[in-house]
Amino acid sequence: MNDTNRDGSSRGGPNDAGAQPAKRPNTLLWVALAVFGIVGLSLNAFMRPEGMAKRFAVVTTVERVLVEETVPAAVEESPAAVAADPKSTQDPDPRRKWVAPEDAGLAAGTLRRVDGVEPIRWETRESVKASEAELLRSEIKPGGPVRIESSPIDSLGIWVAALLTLFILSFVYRDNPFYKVAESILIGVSAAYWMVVGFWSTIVPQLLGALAPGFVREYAMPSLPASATPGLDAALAFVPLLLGFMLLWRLAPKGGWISVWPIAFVIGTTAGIRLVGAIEADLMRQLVAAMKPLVVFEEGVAASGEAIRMFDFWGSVGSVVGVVGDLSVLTYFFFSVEHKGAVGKTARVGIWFLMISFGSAFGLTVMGRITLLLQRFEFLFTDWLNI
Amino acid sequence: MTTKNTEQTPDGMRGFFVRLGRLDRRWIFLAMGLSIAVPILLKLRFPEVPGPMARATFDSIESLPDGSRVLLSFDFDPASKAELQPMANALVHHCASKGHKIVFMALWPLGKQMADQAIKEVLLEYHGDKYEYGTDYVQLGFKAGNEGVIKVLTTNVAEAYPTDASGAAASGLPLIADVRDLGSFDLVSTVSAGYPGAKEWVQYGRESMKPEARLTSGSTGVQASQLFPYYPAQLNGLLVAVKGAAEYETLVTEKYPVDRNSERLEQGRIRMGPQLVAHLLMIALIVLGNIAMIASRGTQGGAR
Amino acid sequence: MLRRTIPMLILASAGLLLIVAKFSPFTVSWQETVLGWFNILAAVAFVLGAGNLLAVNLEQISSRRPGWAYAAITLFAFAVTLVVGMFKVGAVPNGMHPDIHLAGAHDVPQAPFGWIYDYMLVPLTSTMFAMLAFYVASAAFRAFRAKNIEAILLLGTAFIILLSQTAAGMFLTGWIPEDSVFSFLRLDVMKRGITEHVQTAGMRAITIGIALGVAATSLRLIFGIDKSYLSKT
Amino acid sequence: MLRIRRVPAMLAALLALVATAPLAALPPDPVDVSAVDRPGDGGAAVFVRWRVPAPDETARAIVERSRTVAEATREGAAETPWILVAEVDPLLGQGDGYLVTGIPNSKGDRHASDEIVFRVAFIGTDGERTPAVEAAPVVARANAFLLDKIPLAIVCVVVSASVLAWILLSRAGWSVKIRRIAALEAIDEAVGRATEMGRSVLFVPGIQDMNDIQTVAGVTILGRVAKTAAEYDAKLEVPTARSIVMTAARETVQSAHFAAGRPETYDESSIRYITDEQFGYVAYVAGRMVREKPAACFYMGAFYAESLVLAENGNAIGAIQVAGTAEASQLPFFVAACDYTLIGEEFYAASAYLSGERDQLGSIKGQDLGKLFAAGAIIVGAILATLASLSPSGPMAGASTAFRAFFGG
Repeated sequence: MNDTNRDGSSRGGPNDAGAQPAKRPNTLLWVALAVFGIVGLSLNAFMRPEGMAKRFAVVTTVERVLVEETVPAAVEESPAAVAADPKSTQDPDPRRKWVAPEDAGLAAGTLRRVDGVEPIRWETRESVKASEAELLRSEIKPGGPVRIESSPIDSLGIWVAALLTLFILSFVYRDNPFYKVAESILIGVSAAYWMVVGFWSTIVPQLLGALAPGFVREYAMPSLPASATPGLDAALAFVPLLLGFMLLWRLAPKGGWISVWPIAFVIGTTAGIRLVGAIEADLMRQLVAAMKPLVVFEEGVAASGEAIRMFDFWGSVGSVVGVVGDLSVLTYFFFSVEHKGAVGKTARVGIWFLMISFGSAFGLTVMGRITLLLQRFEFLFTDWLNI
Repeated sequence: MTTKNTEQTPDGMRGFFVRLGRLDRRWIFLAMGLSIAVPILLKLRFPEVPGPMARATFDSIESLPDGSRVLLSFDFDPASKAELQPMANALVHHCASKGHKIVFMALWPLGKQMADQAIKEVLLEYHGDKYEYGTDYVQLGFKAGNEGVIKVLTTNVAEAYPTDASGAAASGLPLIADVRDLGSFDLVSTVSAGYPGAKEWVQYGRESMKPEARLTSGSTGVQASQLFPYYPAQLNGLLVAVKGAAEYETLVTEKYPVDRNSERLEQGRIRMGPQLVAHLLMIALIVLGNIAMIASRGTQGGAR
Repeated sequence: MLRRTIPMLILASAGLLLIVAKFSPFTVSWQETVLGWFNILAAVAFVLGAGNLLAVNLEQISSRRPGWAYAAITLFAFAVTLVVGMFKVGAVPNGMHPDIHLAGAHDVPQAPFGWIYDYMLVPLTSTMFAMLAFYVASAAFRAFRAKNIEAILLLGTAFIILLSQTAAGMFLTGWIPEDSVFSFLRLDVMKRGITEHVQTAGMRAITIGIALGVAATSLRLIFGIDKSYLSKT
Repeated sequence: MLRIRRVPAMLAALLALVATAPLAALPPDPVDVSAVDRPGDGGAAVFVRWRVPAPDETARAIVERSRTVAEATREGAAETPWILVAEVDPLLGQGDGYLVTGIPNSKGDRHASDEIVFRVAFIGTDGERTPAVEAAPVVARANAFLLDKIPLAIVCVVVSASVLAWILLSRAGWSVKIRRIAALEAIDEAVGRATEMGRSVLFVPGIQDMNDIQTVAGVTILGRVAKTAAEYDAKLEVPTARSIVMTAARETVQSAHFAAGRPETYDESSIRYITDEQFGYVAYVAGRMVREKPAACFYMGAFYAESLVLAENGNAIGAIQVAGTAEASQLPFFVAACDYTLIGEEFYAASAYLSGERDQLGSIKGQDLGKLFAAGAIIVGAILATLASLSPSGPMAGASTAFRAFFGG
C-alpha cells in the first residue's frame, strides 16, 4: 500500500556526500564558526549595559525552632522526663514540632522552646530574570528576611543551557563532537534523573513505606500516611520486591531464566487490563460515536414562532461521510480477503479516508513543532543573549 | 553542499527544478531556522478569530456558577511547555476570575513544576489576595501510576492523594477534606501532551463524573487528532495547539483583562506571528517538491 | 517445566484475574494494586538498567574503543546526578521537619539536583524535541509528492490544514460569507469539515481496529498461543 | 344511629375543610417514604422513593440524609444533623425513585456506608414546607457484581469467542488464508539487503514499558525479525528505553537464535538499556543511526513525538524503514517518512502473521469476525438513528436510544 513513498531521489543521503570531500573545508568551517562565535559573544557582552545571561535570585532566610506544647499540670506524665531526651520517643512526639520563631503559639504561651536544641536556619533562593528582579526590588522592604542579589550560579546555568542547546542544534548540520558531548551528557543525566524520581516517588513511599513505615517516617518522609492495614500492606509489598529481585537475577551469571516469571506477570496483567479497557473505552465508545443518523434535522423556529425541524443538509452530508468512512476503513483492515473486486474498491476508499486523516493530523501538528523551536530561539535570544 | 548527481540534468528552467528536487535537506533546515528566528526579532503579530472549540472550552468554564470546585491536571512536561503553558495560564486565570476553587494535580512527574509555575505566574500574581492555600486552591502534585491514578480517583481521592505536594495530610485541607471521588468536581480540565493525558481522562475518568460536570482538555496538535472522536460528547471543550491557546487567550483576556505584565497571558498570540512565516515556508516546500517531481518526471520517462 | 509452564500459568492467571476483577466492586481495586506493584517493579528494575548502562560504558572505556571519552562523560554525568539526587545533597530543609535531612526538597532549582534538571535536562530534552520543526519541513518537501491518488489526498489535506491554520487562510477565503451556499469553500469551514467528519471517521475506524487487535493479542498471550516471550533454552 | 355513624365522617370532612382553609397552601405529607440500596453497584448509591398524594399542590420535594459517623464528629455537626441532598421535582420519587449518589464510605469498611436515615419533605406552591417523613435506615453497600457492566461483559465474550472460535476452526482444518501485508513482506527483503551491504539492522521497540500492549506486540515482532537476522547472520542492534523491555528483548532474541539453530551467534550486549527519558533515548538512537548507518530500521511499539526524528534520520542515511504502531497520532509521520507502515490493527496482527502458525492465523480471522460484528453494529445503529431522526416520537426513537445505551452511549 505504501510503495508510494519510494521517491526517485538517490539513496545516498547528504551525510554520505559530506564525508567524501577532503577534511580541509570542514575544519575551515568550524574555525570560522568558532571565531565568529567568540567575537560576536564578547561584543554582545560588552555592548549591553546589564550584560548577557544575567540572572538574579530572591533570597529568603528561613528559621525554625523546636517547641513543645506547655502541658497543663493535670497530666500525670511530667514534661521534664520527656524534655530530657528529645529523641527518646520512637515516633516524633505529637506535642513537639518545629515552628517559626515568630509563631503565634510561642507569643501566646501555649508553646514553649525546648532548651538545649539549636534553631535551624537556611536560605531559599528563587532565580528570576533581570526584568523581574527590578519589579520585585521595589516591593521588598530592606532589612527583612527577603533580599535580591545577583546569582552567578544561575547565570552559569543559563550559559550551560545555551551551549547545550547549540550543541544539540548542531546535529542539523551533521553529526559532530559537540553533539556527541551533548548526547552523552543527556543519556547520563536522564538515566540517573529517572532513577532518583523513581526512588523518591515510588520506592520510598510505596515499597519501603509499606515494609518499614517507622524507619521511613523517622528518616525520610515524616508525613507518610499511616496505612489502615500495615500488616497486609507489608506482606503485599513483598510481591513486587520478589518480582524485582527475580528480574535483577538476570545480571547473575547463572539462573537468569527466572526473570521470565516477573515478565510473564507484567505481560499477563497488561493483557488483562488492556483487553477489557480497550473493548470498553475504544470499541464500545467509538461504535456509539459511529452510529450517526444519515438524515439530520435542525431545531429551528419557523416564521410563525413555534419550533419546527429543518433538514440540515451539511449535517447529513457530514454524517453520511462519517459512516461511509468508518465502514470503508474497517474494510481496509479486513485480513481474510485480498483487496480485489468489491472489497478492493471499498478498501481503496478506506485508504483515501486514512490518507486524508493523516494529512490533516500532519498539518495540525506542524504548529506545535514550530512552537517548540520558537521557544528554544526565544530562550537563546532573550535569556542568553539578552537581545 | 549539493549531492553529486550522475543522471544528466537538462538546463534552463526545468534543470533548475530537477536539481531543486535533489536539494540537500540542510538548506531546508536553514530555511526553517531563519523563518522562525527572524520573525521573533521583528516581533510580528496577527489578529486571532476564536473558533468553535475554543469557544466551547470558554463556555464550559464560564457557565459554571462562581466558586465551583474544579480539578486541573497538568499532564505535560517542559518539552511541550511552549505549546501548553499558554493554555494552562489562561485556564488558571479564567477559573480564578470566576472564583472557582482550584485543585492542581499532575500525572507527569514534571507536570508539578508546570503547575507551580502557573500558580506563581498567574494565580498569585493576579488573584493572590483572594486565593488562600488549603481553602481556595490546593496543589496535590505528581502521583506515579499513569491512568492507574485516575482509576483510584474514580473510587477514592484520599487514597490516591493521602497528602498534598508539600506533604501536608489531605484531611487537614478544607477544600479537599470532604472530596470523595471525581463526582465532587464541577469541572475537570487536563492540559495534556500525550500519555497519560486527555485520552486516559476520557477513558477512565469520564464515567464517574457527575453527568452535568464538564471535562475539557488542552492538547498538543499531535494528540488532538486522537481526541476529535471524543469531542463534543465526552470532551466538552478542546484546545488544539498554540492556535487554540491564542484563541482561548483572546476570549479570556477580553472578558477578564489584566493590568500588569500582560504578556504572561499573551504567550499564545506572541507565538502565532512566526507561525505564519513557517507555515508559508511549509506550503512553499510542498509546492516546490511537487514541481521538482513533475520536472524530473519529464527527463527520466516516468517516476520510478 | 519451570521455564515454560509456570510462566505461562502466571501469565494466564494474572490476565484472567484482572479481566474478572473489572466486574465486581470488591475486586476493582485489584487493578490499582497491580498497577502499583508494576510501578515498584519498574523502579526496582532501574537498578538493572543502570547496571547495564555502567557495564557497557565501563567496557567501552577500559577497551579504549573509539569514542570512549564520550562514554566517560556519560558515566560522570550519571554518577554526579545519581549521588546528588539520591542523597538529596544541598536540599532545602522541609519546613515542618527541618531536622530530617532526607525529608528536604531536592528538586528545587537551588539544590544541585534541581539545577541539573533546570539547566541541563530541560534544555537538552526540549531542544531534541524542537528538532522536529526541521524534520517536519524536510518530510514535507521530500515525502509529499503527488505520485498517485493517495499521495495527492495526503498532501492536499495537509495543504488545506496548513493554510487554514494561519492568518493566510482567513486572508484567502475569509471574504466568503459564513451563511452563503459557498461557505464550504472557506478554508476554516473546510478544515472543520475535514477534522470533524473525515478525520474522526478515519481515527474512529483505526481505534476500533486497534481495540480488536489489542483484544486478540491479549487473548493469544493469555491462552498461551503466542509464546515468543518464553525462552526456548 | 345513622347520625352517630355519620358524625365521624362529618367531623373528618369538617376537619379537612378546616385544615385546608387557613392552611390551604400546605400540601399533604409524603407517603410510603422508603430508601433502598441500589442493587448491583459499587456502593455509595441509594434509591429514595416516596408517593405524592396531591401532585398539583406540591411544588418541590426536599431530600435530606443523616450524618455518617465520620461527618458527625466534625465541629458544627451537632447543630445541623441533617444534610440537604437535593431539592427535586416531587414526581421523581415515584417508580424506581430518586437516585442519591456519593454517599461516603464508613471508616471501617471501604465497601459499605454507615447506617443512614433519609427523610423527605414537600414544599407547597407558596413555599410552605411540610414536616419531613423519615424512611427506615439503609446501608449503601457494594454488591458482588456491577450490573451496569453487563453490556461490557457481553461484548467481551463476543469478541473473545470470535477469536477463540476461529483458533479452534483453524485447528479443525479451515483455511486461514490472510491477505498480503506489504510491510511484513518487506522484513525479509530489508534484513537481506542489510546482510548484502554488510551493514547492521536497527530495531527500536518503542519508548514505553512492558505494561503497554504495543511494547509487548513490538517485542514479539522482534522475535521474528531476530530469527530472520540470525538466519542471514546479520548484526542486529536493539536499544531500549526501559530496563524491563531490555530483559524481555534479550529473552526473545536469545530464543530466536535457538529457533534459527544459531545459539552461538546471540550477542547479549547488542541489546542494551539507554535511558528512560524519551529524548535522551532518541538523541542516542539518532546519533547511532548517523554513525553506524544501519541498512534497515524497524520501529515497532509505542511512539510519541520522536517518531519523525527517527524516521527522518533513518531516511537521511538511506535505510529501508518499516514502522508499526497503534499510536494513531504518530501514524501520519510514519506513513509520510517510512517506506512501510503497519497501521493500528495491522501492527497487532503482524506477529501472528509472521509466525505462520495455524492458531495465530486463526486469531487474525477472529479479529475479522469481530470487525464484522462492529460493522454490523454501526450499520444497525446508523439505521435506527436515521429512523429515530425521521420520526423523533415514533417507536424507533426508543429502540435507537436503547441500542446506543447498550454500547454505553
